[in-house]
Amino acid sequence: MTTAASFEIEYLQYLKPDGTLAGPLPPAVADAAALLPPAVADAAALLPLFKQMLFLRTFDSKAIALQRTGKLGTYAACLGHEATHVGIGASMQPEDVFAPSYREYGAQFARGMRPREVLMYWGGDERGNLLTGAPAHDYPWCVPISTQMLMASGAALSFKLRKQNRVAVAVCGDGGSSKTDFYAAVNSAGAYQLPLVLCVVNNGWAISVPRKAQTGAETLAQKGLAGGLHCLQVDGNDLVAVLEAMRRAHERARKGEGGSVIEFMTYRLHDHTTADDARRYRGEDEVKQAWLKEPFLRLRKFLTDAGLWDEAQEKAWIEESGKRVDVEINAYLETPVQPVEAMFDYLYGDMPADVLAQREAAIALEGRA
Amino acid sequence: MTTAASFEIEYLQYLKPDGTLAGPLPPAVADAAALLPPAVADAAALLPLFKQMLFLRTFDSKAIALQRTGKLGTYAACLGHEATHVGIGASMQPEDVFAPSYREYGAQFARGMRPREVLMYWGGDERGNLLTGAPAHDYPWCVPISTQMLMASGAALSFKLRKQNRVAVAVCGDGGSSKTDFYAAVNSAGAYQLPLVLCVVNNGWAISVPRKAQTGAETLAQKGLAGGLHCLQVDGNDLVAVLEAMRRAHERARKGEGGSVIEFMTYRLHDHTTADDARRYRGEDEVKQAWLKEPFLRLRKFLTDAGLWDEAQEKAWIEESGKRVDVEINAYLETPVQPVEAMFDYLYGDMPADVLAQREAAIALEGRA
Amino acid sequence: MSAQPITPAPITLIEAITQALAYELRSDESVVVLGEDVGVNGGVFRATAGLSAQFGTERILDTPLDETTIAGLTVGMASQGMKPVAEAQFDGFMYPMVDFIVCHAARMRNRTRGRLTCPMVLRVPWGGGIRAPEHHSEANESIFTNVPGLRVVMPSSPQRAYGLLLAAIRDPDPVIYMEPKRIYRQYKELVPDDGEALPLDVCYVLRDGADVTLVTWGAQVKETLEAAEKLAAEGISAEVIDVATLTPLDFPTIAESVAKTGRCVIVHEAAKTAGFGAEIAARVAEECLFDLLAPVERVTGYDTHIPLFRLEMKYLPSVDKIVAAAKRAMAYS
Amino acid sequence: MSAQPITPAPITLIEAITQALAYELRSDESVVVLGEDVGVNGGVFRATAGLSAQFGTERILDTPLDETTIAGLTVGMASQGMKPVAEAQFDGFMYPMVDFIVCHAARMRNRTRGRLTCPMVLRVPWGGGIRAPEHHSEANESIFTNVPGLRVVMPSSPQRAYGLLLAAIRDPDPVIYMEPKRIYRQYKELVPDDGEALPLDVCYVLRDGADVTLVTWGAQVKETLEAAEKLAAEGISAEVIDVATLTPLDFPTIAESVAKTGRCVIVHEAAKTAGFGAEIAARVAEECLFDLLAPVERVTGYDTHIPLFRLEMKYLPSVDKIVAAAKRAMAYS
Ligand SMILES: Cc1ncc(C[n+]2csc(CCOP(=O)(O)OP(=O)(O)O)c2C)c(N)n1
Ligand SMILES: Cc1ncc(C[n+]2csc(CCOP(=O)(O)OP(=O)(O)O)c2C)c(N)n1
Ligand SMILES: [Mg+2]
Ligand SMILES: [Mg+2]
Repeated sequence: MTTAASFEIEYLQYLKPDGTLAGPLPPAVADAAALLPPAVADAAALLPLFKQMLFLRTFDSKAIALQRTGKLGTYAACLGHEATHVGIGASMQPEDVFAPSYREYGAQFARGMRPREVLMYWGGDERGNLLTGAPAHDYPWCVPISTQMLMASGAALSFKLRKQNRVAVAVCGDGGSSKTDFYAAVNSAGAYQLPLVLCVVNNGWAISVPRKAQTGAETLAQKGLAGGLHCLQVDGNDLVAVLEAMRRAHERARKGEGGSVIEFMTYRLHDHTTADDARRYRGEDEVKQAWLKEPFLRLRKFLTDAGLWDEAQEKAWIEESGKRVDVEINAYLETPVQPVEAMFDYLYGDMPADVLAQREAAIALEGRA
Repeated sequence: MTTAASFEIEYLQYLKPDGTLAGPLPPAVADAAALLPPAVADAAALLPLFKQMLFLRTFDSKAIALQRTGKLGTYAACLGHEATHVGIGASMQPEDVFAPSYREYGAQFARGMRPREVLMYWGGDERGNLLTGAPAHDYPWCVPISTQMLMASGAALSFKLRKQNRVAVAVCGDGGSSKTDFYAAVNSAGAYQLPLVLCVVNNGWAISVPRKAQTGAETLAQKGLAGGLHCLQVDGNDLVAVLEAMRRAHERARKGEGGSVIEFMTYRLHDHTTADDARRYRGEDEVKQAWLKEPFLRLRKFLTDAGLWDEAQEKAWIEESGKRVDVEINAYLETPVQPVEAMFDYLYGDMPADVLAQREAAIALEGRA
Repeated sequence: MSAQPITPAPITLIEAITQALAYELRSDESVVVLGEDVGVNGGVFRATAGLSAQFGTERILDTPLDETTIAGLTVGMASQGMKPVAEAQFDGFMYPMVDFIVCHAARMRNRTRGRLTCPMVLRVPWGGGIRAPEHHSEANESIFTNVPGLRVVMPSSPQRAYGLLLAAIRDPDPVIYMEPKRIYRQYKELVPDDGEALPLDVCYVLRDGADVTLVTWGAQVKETLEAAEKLAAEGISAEVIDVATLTPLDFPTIAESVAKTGRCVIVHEAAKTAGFGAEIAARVAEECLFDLLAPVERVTGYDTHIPLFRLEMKYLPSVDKIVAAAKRAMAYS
Repeated sequence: MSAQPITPAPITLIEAITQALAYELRSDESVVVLGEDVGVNGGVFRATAGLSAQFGTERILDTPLDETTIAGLTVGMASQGMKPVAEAQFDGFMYPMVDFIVCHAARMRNRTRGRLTCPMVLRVPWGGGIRAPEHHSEANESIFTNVPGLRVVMPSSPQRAYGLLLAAIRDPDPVIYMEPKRIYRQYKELVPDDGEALPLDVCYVLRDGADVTLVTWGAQVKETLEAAEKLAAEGISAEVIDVATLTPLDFPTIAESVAKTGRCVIVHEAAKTAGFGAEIAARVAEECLFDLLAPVERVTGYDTHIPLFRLEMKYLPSVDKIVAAAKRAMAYS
């Protein structure tokens, strides 16, 4: 038999669910620092990211509560995805471009986005997409699944053509990796050798459809092979592995070695959104098992063992997070509705006569703001 | 390093360009029959297919001549693809469904299609899609690239759901393997484990765009990995390898082992279509080299060596082919244009009132047939 | 296959859809349902609730998350003798289906001179007004209304939802069946599960009137009927027509009404310019010109994208806007 | 970058397009051209002939064979500050682009309250009548005319092709630029390469007349002008309007003409029902009712798919059909 091609896909994990280090040395005798990958300078570097993860938990639960009391529209929780989201965001430079789907608040906050804008968006106000604190070139939320992946490929192409040393990072889910736009992103990134990182957050479910119903592929990472991209599978609940995977992908991208597909193995601990009821389609057992592997516990254990974190710190930070989120919630709730003309004002750079006439009619009808 | 997955893609070749057998024994001492794969009962079984290939050459050149004299519209030649097309067609059972793109006359003839219908289609007459001689469930030509791949996946899904022991076979080009519909076919075939054979005829060019500009993947076969399909690369100029590759894929499909992606390596020896001028974008040298590997010569050599073919037979068959093609050409040329109402009559099963009214108006204007 | 008992209690529009799906799944084994989350989850709106348990995963198929895939598989199955009923999860996710619908579904019969056909239904929750996220509130029927070979159908009551969906599934050609999600659960109606289809390709006159013809479809039927009530209170008699099948259009029913009233107000949710209301107004201008006492009026969404939900109700036609338009028309005589 | 000499010889419509592309590639380095076969091959119609040699493969990009890809890359680049001019190889291959155009190109500015924009052009050879294979002859402009945030532009002469394409590339928003391929090489005109854009969003009155207004766009401008000649010979004075920018529509120019003539004949190649002619007829019915002496007429493709080429000319509007419609309108007074 002659072989036309062969491939191997690596799996990355540093922190095991119990908070000990996976690695060639038995964890007890290992020098933690020695086992940490190049992406992590030292254990202390993980601390601010850990705090972001914790902040996210607070934000998430308060947003859900807000929705339940009718003060927010449908909301997509990020519970369980914190290590992946925060790690992706932390790996990026401001000049890079981020293309999210709809639940990567962890990455968006790392980019500087203000939590109130998350609430505005889910609260039915376009101004949530202004991203006042984040890089102005970042993409808005993207509802049509995985179109952001291909859009990011276009952004990466623009970087390459203009010889800018920038990387485009896009995120979709396991379901999103079935979408033709995802494949188009893989294909174009390979064809043009683009500085693109395609992050597939495999949380086991696309609303009610389990990962195994999406594709016959053993891994989602291997979809990158279809375009000759670098492929990697990662424990997405392991912040260290996430950071290292992203570091490698960024390095490749910046060196002109092309794009990557990274599959982050994690789990959606909440319903798909507040409009969903996951009990209809998945068992409690599965969710219980997943809670044992969630990203927060292991990192807390690791940092505590390293003497970098303790209960008092945690209590204080949770309190502080709660206050910060409340400020954001209030800012959101106090933002007045846009005037009716806002629906016309950003449609065109040059407003056509008909649109202008309709704008005037709408103002006449609804009253001037 | 932990490995998440690994893959190997096989390359199939039996007949080398010089007409000798590739294989573990030196061709001189090899027993040809022993080296032939299960798909080929004996060398004599190749003879009718060889004759079909030769017939195709005649048809092709006469169709081009017809176009040059204004008696046919744009025509897409199949020159150089004969082994792949004939082999694909020969591998199928009547109850299977074939989904072509636009130049697989070799496969269509094997399915029973009449050459006059090829001419009707390129001659601007929908009746070329009646496929009077071929299985009535086969698909018509498909111009929107690779949509036939996904449609065939739907056909295969219908076979599976109805527990019919049938296979769907679809063909696209190297360019077509970039199309999102192709990836959707791969994805769905894997997700549902469908009896589907996706044939990628890699002839080096998609009009003016070379294979290497389509994708960063080393092989087109490996695109199947994205959906967990079986992947194979084949010398598409080697009829024996084509037959064997198809046999394996059919077997898998019928056994319920799912779909395959087969990449057939061949070369487009003619312009893309009669509307194209390949000299604009590819060098003569490349074409010359390709002529050395074309599918006809090696098979003729093999059959001649096996005592199954000689010059006299060839002369007679070419003459016979020419006559048969001329009969078809005349039948095409003598077919009267459809009456104007034909543009309405097949639009709906139940003709809506407005369409009926327009039909009557058109007849009134253009005269009744 | 045993006959279902007549539904005893009134049901909502979406329940009527489930009922029609179940009826047709029982009576025609070539019918399959496919889409994202239509299986065990029963659809994000519960339109397919219970069907997976009743008919199994080989009749009710969850698909991979790709609308191109759904459209392509649907056309592939339909052209091989099945009757797939596909779902697009929301209006805003139909666009990747356009290629297959326009290039294959709408043309298979014509292309093959009748050899292959494409009897399929694409169901899609349609339109705004439910405080949903972006892309979940679009009135995009006009994408399909200039495409020959299709039917574009929109029910506006539980009974019509049931009868028209049965007709759509039984129709030998592709039907885009748009479900006004805003009125999915707005009210209940007795809908006997008798398998009786309602005719496609006809407009339904929902209220007789003498002064002005109000033409609409989908969710706006509700506001239009309310507007007619209000107008009646002011002594203006409005005829209300539910177009129901947009294409092929039953214009004679509209023409007859306009001939009687002399005034035509068209109400729809989509943006005004080149919305389907334009076709109706055009037909009026062509065929009813000398019946018209007043200029045609269109009460529509504005020529911009429907805003996120804080502003969306200001985008949509309302009872007041319809009443005002009818009164403008009444000013002529 | 040296200034080009004024083109001395008359050029065809397609040469005018090449000239406009070259001009803008020279004067704005954020402009890139992308599509299938646009590179060394110069496009299947030669619209990009010579550009690859002149501007290199980083400005003139051959893409993988996927229209979704082309649309997605285009939106991605445009939203990051470039000005991509994409090509769909034929009208019939645009459908996979609809999703990106509708969901992203048309909305990027609105969605982000002006933070990100999408200045892009999608060029596409449009329409029938060149004896081409299936899917190469479609008049599908109405797919985009109900989509706010877009401009749909169609030139009908070499000069307008040049001026409108420059305007389209410079426009801060997405433009669908449809090129009537049937008249790509029909006649030549002097088109100075002076970089002067023509205004978008306006209709062009090509011929003054008093009796009947003929409104059209794209390839049918030719037949319509010929019909006007024929009508003149019979003493009927026809005004001819080339809509040029379909959306946003410059209706006042049409209204002014109809006010003068009292008769309106709309000519287009697309199927009649819900073709863009409907919008023009609707506006006439709304705004010019009391100016009308005769019912509006639409001379259009039939409500079926354009046939393969043996029959296609019987599908398309013709001089005779236009003349007949104008005369029907003249029968009223
Ligand atoms: C094109 C499109 N189709 C359908 C939907 C509806 N929808 C929203 S989220 C979702 C599931 C996404 O699953 P996955 O990609 O795994 O991401 P996750 O929600 O798990 O993060 C679906 C079907 C959509 N937003 N866009
Ligand atoms: C969707 C679509 N886009 C573009 C075209 C125009 N087109 C026709 S054939 C072709 C190239 C196809 O190349 P390939 O898939 O390699 O097949 P080959 O012609 O080499 O057999 C293109 C771009 C088309 N038919 N359909
Ligand atoms: Mg998921
Ligand atoms: Mg090819």
